[in-house]
Amino acid sequence: DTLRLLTWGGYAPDEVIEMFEAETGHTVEVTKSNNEEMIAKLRATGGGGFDLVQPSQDRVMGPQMEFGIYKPIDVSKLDQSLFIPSMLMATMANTTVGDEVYGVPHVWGTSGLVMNTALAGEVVKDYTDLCDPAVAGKVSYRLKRPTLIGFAFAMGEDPFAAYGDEEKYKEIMGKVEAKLTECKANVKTYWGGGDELMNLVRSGEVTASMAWDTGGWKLNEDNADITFVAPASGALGWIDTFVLPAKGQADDAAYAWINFVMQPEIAAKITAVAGNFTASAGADEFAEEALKAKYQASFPQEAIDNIKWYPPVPAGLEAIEGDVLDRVQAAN
Amino acid sequence: MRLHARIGFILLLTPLVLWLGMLIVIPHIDMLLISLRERISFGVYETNLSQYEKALTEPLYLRTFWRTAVMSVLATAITLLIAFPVAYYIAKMAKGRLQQVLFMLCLIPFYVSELVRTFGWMILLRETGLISNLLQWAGLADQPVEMLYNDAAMMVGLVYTSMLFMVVPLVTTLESLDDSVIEAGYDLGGNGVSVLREIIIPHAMPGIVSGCIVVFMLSLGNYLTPTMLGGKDSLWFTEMIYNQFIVRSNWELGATFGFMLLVLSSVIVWGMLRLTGRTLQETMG
Amino acid sequence: MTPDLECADLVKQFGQTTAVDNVSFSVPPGSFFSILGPSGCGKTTIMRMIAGFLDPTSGDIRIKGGSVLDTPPNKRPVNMVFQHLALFPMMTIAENIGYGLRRQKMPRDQIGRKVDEALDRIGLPGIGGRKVDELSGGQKQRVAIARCMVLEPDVLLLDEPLGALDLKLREHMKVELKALQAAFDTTFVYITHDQSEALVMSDQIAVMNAGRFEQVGTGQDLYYRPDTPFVAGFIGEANRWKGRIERAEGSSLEMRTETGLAMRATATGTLAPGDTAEIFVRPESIRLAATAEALSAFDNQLQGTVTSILFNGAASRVLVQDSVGETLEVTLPQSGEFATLKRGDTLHIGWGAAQATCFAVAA
Amino acid sequence: MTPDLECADLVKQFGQTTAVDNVSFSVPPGSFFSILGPSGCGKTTIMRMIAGFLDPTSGDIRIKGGSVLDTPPNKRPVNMVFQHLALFPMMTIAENIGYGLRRQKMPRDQIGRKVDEALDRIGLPGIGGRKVDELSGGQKQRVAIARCMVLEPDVLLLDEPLGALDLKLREHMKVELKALQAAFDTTFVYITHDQSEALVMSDQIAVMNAGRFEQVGTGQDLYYRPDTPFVAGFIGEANRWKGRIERAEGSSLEMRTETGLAMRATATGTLAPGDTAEIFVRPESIRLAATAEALSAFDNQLQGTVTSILFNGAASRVLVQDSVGETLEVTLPQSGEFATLKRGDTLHIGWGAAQATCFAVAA
Amino acid sequence: MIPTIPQSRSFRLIYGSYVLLFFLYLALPLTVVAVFAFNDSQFPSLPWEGFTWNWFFGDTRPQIGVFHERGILRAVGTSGFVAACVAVMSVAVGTTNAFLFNRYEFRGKGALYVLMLLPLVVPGIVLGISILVFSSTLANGVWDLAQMDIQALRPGLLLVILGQFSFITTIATLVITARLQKFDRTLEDAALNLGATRLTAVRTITIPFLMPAMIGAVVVAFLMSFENFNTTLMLVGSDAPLTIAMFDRLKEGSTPLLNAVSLLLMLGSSLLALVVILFQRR
Ligand SMILES: Nc1ncnc2c1ncn2[C@@H]1O[C@H](COP(=O)(O)OP(=O)(O)OP(=O)(O)O)[C@@H](O)[C@H]1O
Ligand SMILES: Nc1ncnc2c1ncn2[C@@H]1O[C@H](COP(=O)(O)OP(=O)(O)OP(=O)(O)O)[C@@H](O)[C@H]1O
Ligand SMILES: NCCCCNCCCN
Ligand SMILES: [Mg+2]
Ligand SMILES: [Mg+2]
Repeated sequence: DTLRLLTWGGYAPDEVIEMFEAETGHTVEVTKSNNEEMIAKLRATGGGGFDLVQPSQDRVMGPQMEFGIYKPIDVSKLDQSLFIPSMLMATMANTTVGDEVYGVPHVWGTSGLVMNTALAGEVVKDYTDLCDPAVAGKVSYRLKRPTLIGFAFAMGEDPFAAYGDEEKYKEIMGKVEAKLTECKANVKTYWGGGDELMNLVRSGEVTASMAWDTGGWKLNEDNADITFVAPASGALGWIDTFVLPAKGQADDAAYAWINFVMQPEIAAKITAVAGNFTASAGADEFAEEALKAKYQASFPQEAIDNIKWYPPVPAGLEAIEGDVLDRVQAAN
Repeated sequence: MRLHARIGFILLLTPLVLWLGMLIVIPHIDMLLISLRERISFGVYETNLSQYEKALTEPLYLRTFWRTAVMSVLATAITLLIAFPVAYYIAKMAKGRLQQVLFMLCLIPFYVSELVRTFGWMILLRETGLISNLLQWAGLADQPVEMLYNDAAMMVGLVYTSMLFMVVPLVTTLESLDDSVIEAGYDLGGNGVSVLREIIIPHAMPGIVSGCIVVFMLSLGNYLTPTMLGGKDSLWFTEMIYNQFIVRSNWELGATFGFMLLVLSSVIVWGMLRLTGRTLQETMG
Repeated sequence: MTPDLECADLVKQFGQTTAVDNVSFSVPPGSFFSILGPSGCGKTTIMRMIAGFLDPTSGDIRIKGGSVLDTPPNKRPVNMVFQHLALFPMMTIAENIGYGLRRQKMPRDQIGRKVDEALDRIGLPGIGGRKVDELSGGQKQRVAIARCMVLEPDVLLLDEPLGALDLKLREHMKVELKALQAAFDTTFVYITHDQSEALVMSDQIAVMNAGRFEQVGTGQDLYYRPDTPFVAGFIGEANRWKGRIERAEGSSLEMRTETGLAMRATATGTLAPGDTAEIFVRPESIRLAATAEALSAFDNQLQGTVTSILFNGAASRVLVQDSVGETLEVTLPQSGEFATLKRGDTLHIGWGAAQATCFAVAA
Repeated sequence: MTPDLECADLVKQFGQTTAVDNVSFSVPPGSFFSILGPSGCGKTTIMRMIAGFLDPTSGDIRIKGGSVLDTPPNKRPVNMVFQHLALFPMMTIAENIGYGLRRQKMPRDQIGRKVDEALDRIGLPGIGGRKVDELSGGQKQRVAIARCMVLEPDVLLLDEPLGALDLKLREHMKVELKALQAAFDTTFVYITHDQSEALVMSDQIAVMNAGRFEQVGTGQDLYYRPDTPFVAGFIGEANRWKGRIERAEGSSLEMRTETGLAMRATATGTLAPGDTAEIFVRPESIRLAATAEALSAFDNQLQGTVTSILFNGAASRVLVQDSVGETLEVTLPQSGEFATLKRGDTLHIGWGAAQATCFAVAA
Repeated sequence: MIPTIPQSRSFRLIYGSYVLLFFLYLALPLTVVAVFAFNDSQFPSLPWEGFTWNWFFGDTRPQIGVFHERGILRAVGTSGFVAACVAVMSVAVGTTNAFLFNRYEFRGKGALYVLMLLPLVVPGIVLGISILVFSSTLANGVWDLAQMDIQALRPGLLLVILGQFSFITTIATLVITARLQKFDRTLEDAALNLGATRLTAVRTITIPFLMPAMIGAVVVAFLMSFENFNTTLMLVGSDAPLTIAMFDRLKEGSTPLLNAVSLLLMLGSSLLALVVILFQRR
């Protein structure tokens, strides 16, 4: 079979694909994307066109309730022993609609700040510091919901607590909007993909940015000054999952892929390329020491405790966020 | 004989009707219907004008809409100004081989995808790019200069991308202007300015109109150039359509935007045609 | 009286080719001067030099006595009617005619008056508001002339202006053009490759060939007294024989044709026995007769068979094959005397030595 | 002998307009039949009906005696040479000529032989491999004819085939076409609006006007004995006067022109005193003389002033204005007698009643 | 202002330089793209790190060349397939359209002709979304009625092909109609007169006459499809054509790999363009 995989950059390295193809005889076609586009594509196709997708765990429940684009996952077909149990349980709980489970965890990581510590380290300690005049024109972030959430925390709010209260949430977002609008002058450009940001930082065009932890660690290899920093208000924790699209046509291959990549050695390879740790139990052993070291450097214990994990997004919030993002983009 | 003609007619009409009906007319009607819909809750919809209300009251949408229109007009005007002397040179000054070669050179960028052209401008304009380095090397700047991510960069890209569609119709119409008509203009006492104003430009009008229409359409409907070269403020209307469809999954609003864009382009094209008293058929066909 | 236009030793070279080769002529005021020659002989080149669109390689162009070599085309007191007229299609007829006046910054009402006057003059009053393509070919023609004439140029140049018209209209416009020239009383310099246009209209005709003027004279001069074989062959039709001179007494001579016939003719230039030469005889100079006696007065006599009768009303011809197999074209007299002639009939033909012009041929 | 082509009461209407109005004629085998008429008179419409591209509104078309009305165009034993020849530009000359044979599924080698034969026949052997645009106008002409002739049609239709050629070539091809017809020995039906083409080539000419045939006859018939004023005016040139008959004796009559002159002429059809009529006199029928006495033999005599001399070699004319202000065109005799004539000279002119044809005019 | 009208030297000089500058402007971005395809660096920008073929032939990280990049190669294949389908379909329909408009008079012809032109003045993205919207309406309708899922109506290659076809057909129609208008109908009459049936006449005379335009239209359609972005963006499914694949990569940052692909694209299209020119010559 052909497995059409809709995923994030780095989650399906060529090397792993080749090994998988050699072992199972399936072929793999990879399309790289992000949460919004994954959902949009599945919505447009009514859950077709792909056989396995990897949205973040907070983006499974809402779209499924609204558009019905996923199909339940048969956990019994998976080798559950390959997963870190706590992460598997948490993810399954967060992606349950009705009685059915829709997602299992794959890669996890955090969003925080990537910066050139030599150039911006003194100034930028939290998201809101990106608006400091000292780094004007050297700053970047995404115009996406993590930025809104991150800024909200940095401004002392708790957006996750307000998930159930639309009015409250709107109010928080209003404040974030004002901040981001004011901050706009500082921004060089809003980045879209992980590699784009890495290029901007590596070339020195950007010295500080809101970003995924991976990017910072990878850049650190070339330039010791650049690294990932957990912001003072706490990094945002995310888990990207495996989900079956409603009209996927190669479920067997999909299950085979999940079982294959969750093997510790394989998971370690993915970690090496993507830069993030996986939910594979025991992959730690195979992970590079250097990466572990970087992780520890970025996350002292209190930082780990301070990670804010995304709860599932209730339907409707994204519309509020979308309007905010639009207005920020339009503001002058 | 008559029967044959009838059968032939139907055989030839069918593909045309299928094509225009299934891919142009009905989809647009469907899009209009979607835009007239409001989502009440999961799977429940109501027909009303709320999407248009939203599109017309939200300052962001309206502003982007006008901004896109005005910038497209500007891009069209700049393209015309740059292209006209060149087209004139190719059509009337260059002769023989040179003329052919110059004309071919104008076509080359068109044969390469817009993405590549835009990519080229990114390499040139970015802070670590060629021009920035050149300026530093020449001593005109003492630190890297960012030329990407602003309206000017976007304009450069738009103009570049559209250039061919202005040059070709201009060259074609100008070539059809008989040299002897220009000579007659001089022979009867005219000078460069009056010949240009009274003879060359009126003659080139059809080319100017069709060039402007095409360039305007291309600018208005462009997605790549504004997203890649434009800055954080350079939101383009097509981006909003994309966002509504792909990022927000809000097809109703997206369809509304699509329809607004369609109306805008139709109105401006119609206006240009009216202004010059030409039909679409004469201009495009 | 200084001539309106004078060209002196005009030469124009394009790279290696010499398009105009040392041409000199002068055109007296108010006359109709034609340049007649085959396609590519350099006519347009001369005209464009006069108008200022080409710089001569050498030589001078004087208008009313003054050289205009340094005057740009839009300042020269000559105007040109282009081959395809070059009316401005984006303007009305009135705007076309007024164009030159607007360039002179003449007040609008005065322009209006002048344009109306010109339209009257060309017999098209009231068409000022029309578009160019609403006129017929002949009307356009007249508008193109009016457009120049309102500027009252010293010389009007016309480059094959009838070339684009159809046959009937061309016949008509020949007469009309001549009348317009008389009406405007301006010097016309007219280019054509159609001999009948030149013959009918001109006071003086220059016959041009390969960049040079072969002969300048009136139509009669050229037709009856051609200076060169080129002129004799180019203007009117002619039966020709090549051969070698056998006897020569002054201008009267005898030639033996390549086919062996002896012919008497009149020399143009000097010819001596032994020279190679060519004789030209016009179809209408040859007389037909049923018997040889009727032609005894003619210097040249032949017998032949009718191979074809080309009936064409007043311009009917007979093709007669002589004893050595050559075919001669002979005009059929209108007298009706030969109305019963038919293919295969035997016939006598004859012509005088005076009607047979003989030129030396470069061996 | 059954005629090759016969049209009986042919009518063709396009909506309200009747393009062809009850035309009947028959063409004997091997003859050259021309239809001559002004533009738009319906010539092409007749031809397209014969070829099968148009269905007649009524009437019959018979070829070799059999009606072809129900035969589709690709099955009719007639072929057509189109006005612009319609050679296939994407094919070589040989492919063009072989096209019809290929449609008949003739074996390839036989086609090759036939094509070569046809090329020989038109005097262009060995050009089979060339492209159409590598031929001159006259050569194309001949190829177009050969393309039809290899199919050995009963009738060859030619729709103004010389229209696109330039003057000199047209003159030449007139003679050539006639020769080709003789060589192929096929019936030609030839359309033209150029009288000289029709006169020179045809055995029979039908003069057509506004959908009807005015007269059918030989060239001489039409030129010297026109049946209708249209024919008299359309073929050859003529001076015309309108007026009222004053006396009539048999066919000899006297008319008073509108300008008051008395003229003697010969009637065509019956004319009685009081009838309105029109007289036609050809320019070459009028004699010039210095004195009135020299013309005493002529029935009609006038005195006039020369207003213009249109010198044109053998076809020179004088415009003479008579005492009542009308301008007559008179052929200038080639005798040289009037070589010194100039504008303003007074002159006597005269012509016989036999040369003046008179027709009734629908009042 | 034409060569035969005398102009001052300085005017000619300034005009000439302007035209030269213009062509530099045209050439600049493409040249830059081409040159940096050979930069031995992770970035297509200065400094110049030396010459390398790696971005074409390299097979080891991080310099994997075009010819070893599965994703890019697959995208090229997809683009080629889409372009070939679009070219064939649009030229076929363009030809029938040309005959229809050229040969028949019927009520509503003018309106239909204008409608036929319309795709040229509809922004590509709008074409894309309208087709997307309509096809999912259809698919959903079928699902609601028969619980049958027609994947062909969901974003994917078929929709991409139809979307591009919807406006490229207009261009093909215009190109072929222009040529057909120059066709002298008497050539067909002549063929008929020489014994051909109507269909044979069209096959042996008209179609060969149209051939240069049809081939030109195939190439233009192919190129336009190959480089189409706006319409495709809205209709693409899991098989991304090259422009989309490149755009996705460019969003992640530019590497000389993209330059290498671009250079190959330039070479490819120039080659095709050359073919067209040679054909039109004949
Ligand atoms: N711009 C030019 N460059 C090179 N050669 C030229 C140019 N213009 C004319 N010639 C050559 O000069 C010669 C004379 O050309 P010209 O146009 O004067 O001929 P013409 O007598 O007007 O012919 P026609 O009757 O065909 O108009 C021709 O051989 C032509 O090829
Ligand atoms: N298909 C048609 N529909 C309507 N009217 C037509 C059609 N074809 C010809 N006519 C009309 O019939 C008349 C005769 O046309 P036809 O083409 O036979 O003239 P013609 O004698 O060949 O003219 P020409 O010498 O200009 O070719 C004209 O008035 C023309 O307008
Ligand atoms: N390099 C791949 C990073 C993937 C990040 N997924 C983030 C989800 C955040 N909501
Ligand atoms: Mg000329
Ligand atoms: Mg006709």
